[in-house]
Amino acid sequence: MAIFVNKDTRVVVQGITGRDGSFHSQGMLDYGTPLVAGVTPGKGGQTFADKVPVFDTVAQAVEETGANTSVIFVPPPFAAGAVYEAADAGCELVVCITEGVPTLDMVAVMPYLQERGVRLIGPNCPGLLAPGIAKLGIMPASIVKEGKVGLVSRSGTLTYEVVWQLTNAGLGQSTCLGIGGDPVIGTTFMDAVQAFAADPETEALVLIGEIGGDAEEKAAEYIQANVDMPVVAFIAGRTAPPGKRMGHAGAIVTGGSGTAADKTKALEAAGIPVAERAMDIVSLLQKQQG
Amino acid sequence: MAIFVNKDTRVVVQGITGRDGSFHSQGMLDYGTPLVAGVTPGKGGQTFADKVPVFDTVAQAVEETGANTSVIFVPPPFAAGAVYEAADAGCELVVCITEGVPTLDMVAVMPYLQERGVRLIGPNCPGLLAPGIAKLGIMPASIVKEGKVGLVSRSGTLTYEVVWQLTNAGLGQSTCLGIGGDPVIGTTFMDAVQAFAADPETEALVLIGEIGGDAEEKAAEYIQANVDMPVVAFIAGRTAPPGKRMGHAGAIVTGGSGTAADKTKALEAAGIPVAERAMDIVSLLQKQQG
Amino acid sequence: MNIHEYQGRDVFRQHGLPVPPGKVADSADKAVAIAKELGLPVMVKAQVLTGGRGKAGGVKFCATIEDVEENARNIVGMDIKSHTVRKVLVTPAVDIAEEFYLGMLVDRRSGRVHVMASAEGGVEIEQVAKDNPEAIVHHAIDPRYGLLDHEALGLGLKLYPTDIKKARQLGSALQKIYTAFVAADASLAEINPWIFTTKGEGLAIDAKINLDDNALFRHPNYEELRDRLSEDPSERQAREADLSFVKLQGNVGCLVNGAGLAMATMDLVKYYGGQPANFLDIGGSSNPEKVVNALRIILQDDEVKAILFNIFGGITRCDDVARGIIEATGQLDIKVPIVVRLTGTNEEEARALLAGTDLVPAATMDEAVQKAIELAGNA
Amino acid sequence: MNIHEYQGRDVFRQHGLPVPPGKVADSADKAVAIAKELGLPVMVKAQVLTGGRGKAGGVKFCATIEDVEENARNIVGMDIKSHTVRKVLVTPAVDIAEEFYLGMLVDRRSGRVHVMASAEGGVEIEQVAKDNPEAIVHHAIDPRYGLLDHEALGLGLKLYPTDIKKARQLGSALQKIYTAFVAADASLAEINPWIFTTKGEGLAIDAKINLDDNALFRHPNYEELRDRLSEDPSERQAREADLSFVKLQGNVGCLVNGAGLAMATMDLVKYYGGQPANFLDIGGSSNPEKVVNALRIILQDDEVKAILFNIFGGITRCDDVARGIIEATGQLDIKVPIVVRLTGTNEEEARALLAGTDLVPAATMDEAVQKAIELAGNA
Repeated sequence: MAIFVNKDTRVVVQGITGRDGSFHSQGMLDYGTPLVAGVTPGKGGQTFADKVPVFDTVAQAVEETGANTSVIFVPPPFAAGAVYEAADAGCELVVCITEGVPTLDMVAVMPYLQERGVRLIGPNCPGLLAPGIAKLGIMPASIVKEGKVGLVSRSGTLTYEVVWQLTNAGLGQSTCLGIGGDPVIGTTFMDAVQAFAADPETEALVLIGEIGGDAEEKAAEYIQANVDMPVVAFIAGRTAPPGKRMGHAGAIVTGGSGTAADKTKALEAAGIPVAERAMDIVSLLQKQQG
Repeated sequence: MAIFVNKDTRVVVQGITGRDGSFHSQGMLDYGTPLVAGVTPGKGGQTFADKVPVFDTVAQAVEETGANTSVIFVPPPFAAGAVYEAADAGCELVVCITEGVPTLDMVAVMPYLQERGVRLIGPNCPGLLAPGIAKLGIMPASIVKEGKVGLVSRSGTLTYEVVWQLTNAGLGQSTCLGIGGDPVIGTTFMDAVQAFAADPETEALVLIGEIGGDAEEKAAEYIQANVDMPVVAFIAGRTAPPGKRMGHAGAIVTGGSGTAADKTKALEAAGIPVAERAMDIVSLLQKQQG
Repeated sequence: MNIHEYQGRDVFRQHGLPVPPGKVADSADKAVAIAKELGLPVMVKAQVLTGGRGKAGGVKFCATIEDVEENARNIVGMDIKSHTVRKVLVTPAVDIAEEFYLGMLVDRRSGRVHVMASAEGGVEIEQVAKDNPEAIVHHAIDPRYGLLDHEALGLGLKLYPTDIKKARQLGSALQKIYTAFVAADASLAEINPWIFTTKGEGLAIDAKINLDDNALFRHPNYEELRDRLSEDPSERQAREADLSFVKLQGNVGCLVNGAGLAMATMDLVKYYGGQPANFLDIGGSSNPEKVVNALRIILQDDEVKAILFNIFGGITRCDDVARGIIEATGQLDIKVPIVVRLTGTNEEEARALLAGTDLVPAATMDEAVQKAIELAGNA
Repeated sequence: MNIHEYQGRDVFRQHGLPVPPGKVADSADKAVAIAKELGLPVMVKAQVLTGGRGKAGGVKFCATIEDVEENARNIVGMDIKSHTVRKVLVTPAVDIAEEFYLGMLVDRRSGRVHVMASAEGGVEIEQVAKDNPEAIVHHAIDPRYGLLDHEALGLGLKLYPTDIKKARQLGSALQKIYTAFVAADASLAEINPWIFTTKGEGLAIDAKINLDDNALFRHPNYEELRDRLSEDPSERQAREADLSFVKLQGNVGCLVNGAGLAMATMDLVKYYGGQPANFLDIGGSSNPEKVVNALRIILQDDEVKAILFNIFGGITRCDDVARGIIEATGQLDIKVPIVVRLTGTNEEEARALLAGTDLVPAATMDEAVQKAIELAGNA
């Protein structure tokens, strides 16, 4: 039905009283997400949207509400700290929306998560939207539709663009996942592909990559060897000049590696058609699905 | 037959070319210990005692000789570094003889060992002597005798004194283990008791404790609940004044806790007779064994 | 953010790496004064935020004061890969016996700081990676333990198996680079070459450090390391306005919300035969001020003949965004046509708003791009 | 090694903890001068390496200069639990609204630095542990991550659940204590009390730090923190001779190889009705110089009426040890009887060597102890 979330998901939002946190928490509630708690140190005892209790710490929130999933909206200097806190409190899934987190903060937190078997999505990501189940993050709920296509992306609005096209073409989604545009992220392309491959309700896959790194190449190898369902890809940044950071901290071609051409080549070599234009994804997918 | 060592044990000595390292390596060889390699950075390529190859790193030693157990004789400032190196190279058992290792160095190395499932004995210990199998450390081989008594101790020469009395009384040992007198050590009293309890060849147990901490109390609880064989104990330091470090960094009564009286009380409450004099251990053991 | 060699040397020196003395000069006269102070021979090295200085003639050995004067005069003002050299570093020439490459970067795969080092120093590591990949020693540093002594020595011995003293120096240098890397919140740190003199003394001869932009808030002092003069003026303005902007050579100015969509938009311009003038992510808000700043920066480029807004409304309502664009464009005297594509929540209302303006509406990204290229071509 | 409050305050201050100003004086005149500089009121606090200063009258509030003079005169030279006060700390008296206990020590069980903190400050933590153990907040710090922000805040909130600002101050103080703890290689660090003034300002009012003797080699500067005057002179000499020595009140001087055996020997002296004069571990070697130093230190004590060597030969051969003892005792003019027990390798040869001397041989530990007690009683 979805990856990473299910009917037992109970969400706590860290930074629920902040500008972005409160806005998107409302959006999550509106979508019917089981948002059971919020955290803002010093605001413990308050109530968000007349129904969600706010706590000083995630540990308290987990203890009182049984939250098992955190969505983080705290500012960059405190984002990694929030991830430690969520993991330590026993959250199994942590979605860090915050953009601009220092890379070495993420390097440091990674083994802490691995030791505890905690999955992180992000940072610098739109989060996850499993149509009909839960919205964890900032993806617009209006563009999704329940269905069988799994989508994983390093982008935000480009993802929405593609999801919107899928929805308009009648291709619903099992889960739309934005893994984030930073160099060091919790859940990688590969992790997402593996999870989709293991999800009986996902019957086709859309990968939206971009320049920088080799996550797409690795996923392509894995798909060729292990994934049977139709897969279509798109790579943003074919015209990006080398050595320049294209918005995302991770979107940069360095030393001639991480180019869109390399990625396209690797994907096509693995039998995965790569759309030249975002709008071609739908038709390629329809063709793949026969 | 023994705890922590067996016929597959292959030993590398770190600091083999140093004064203590070379002296005791010779002792280990003389006892027939499978000492297959030595390490001293910068002396790779040399040979110790005409037969043991010396390497620059433990990784090289492990690769070339299949060593799986390290005995460390390097000076205190480098001792923790040697433990990291041995663990990283794949040694499963590391015996650190070095005395005077900063406590926080050991605090730091402990999780590294736990992550890798490596057993550390020591630091600041005489090591282990499994009569007839191997000598890992500095215990005098002349005082031991093969047999069924397991012995674990926080001391050095006091251990020898007791082993010597056991041997003279015809009570051979399965393994004599000195766990060291520092506050933070790898293998604790409890670990040793559990290992002896699981060893089919060990039929009686001698515990030699001393003031400081509560390792003896914890072992006593465990023994009462889980160990069937005869057990006799001795606690050194009944006359030690509070707040003074008695030689060993860990031998100190603080805030009224860690006294010999407390330990004796806990052991006796668990049904373990405590010898008033070291020389009474043998007779108590003989009485226990019936 | 990239910093100059002389600034990187300071960072390394602060963390205990052996760095020869040296000072920067922005004129031949000053270079001569420094050379006299340091004593001959010296190297005069262009301080420029790009590689290939040596090949371009930006690094010179000077045996005499006349050499210093001549070389400094030639190098200051020199153009290296479109970067103008404004300063030279004057530093004692040392007697090089051996050269090594010592570097670290954040590795995406392992999520760790990754050591790359090679006994083939003085060459670009990318070249070594291509020609002789097994000459590169790799190690991913566990952030919980740092670069441990035995790991550092192990790397040192791989680089220099025959001399424990030099192996130790190399290992220790790597540990210090790591300390500097973490302390500075770097994304890349390189010493190329690390050298041994004929007497066996190890020295960091070059220094390259890139800083993590996301971590600059922790290092307010680094702001003064920024070389504003070497930045493209429009990129500097964009940075100061908190916009992600990259200048390109083209005639279609692009304003997009979101980096991925911005790249996809550029790609689509190219796909339809046009040339994007820039990458620009205006972020999630419909804040007119941000739009004004973005437009102002783009319009400084005379090549820009049409402007393309590609906005996916998403959470933000499209009519709000449309109002922001209308307000922003109203504040400026814009002579080029503007195509606006708005999709998502309240898309219809947005299009109705645009109908009363000069802005050219478009329903899809493809349509918008094609219209913008066409309008730019007609200009 | 234990250091004084004023030294501990410096360590804490270096790591960013808020510590009120203050200086030490070894006379009433100097105390008055400091009080005038700081401004009244002040506290005059005995600097002494033991607890219970307050109860003993070693900590005084001084509203006037006369108070300062009188209290300083009384406290300098005062005896507190056998420690002579040589210095007083003069520090501004602050307006205390609330007191907390903040401490850390190396915990044997967890093998970690363990936080103990309590809202019942100003009281000895051992007392709180007895009377109201649930008033103590515990936390074992993972050395790989340090005291993380959320852990620190969580502890702060347990100490002060109703005020986030004070909870943050307490958490931040714990993080700084931990930084100081690790940097100083401490075995214990305490602030008791940490206070909040009536204005809500947090301050470290007391400072207690014990340093890990094993780590002093890393901190050569700490040697000057050592209060030689407060040490027992024989313990100081032993330390300088690299011997583990503790002075006791008894008449049987004990020289033993190994700490455990040395404790067991003391215990056995007591068991047989005697009184050990000391704990002394001469270590593993038969080095005559070490034995000479040990004997010299023990013989400074006029109470010592007999000397007992208890040596388990082990690896070292007993005949070598016997030669060392004979040589060492020959270098000194010793008027008390010496009993020597040597067991282990070459024990027979050793006994033969001793036969030609005044040294009294013994075959077992029990026999040796009994003989020594008897000889001491006869003296």
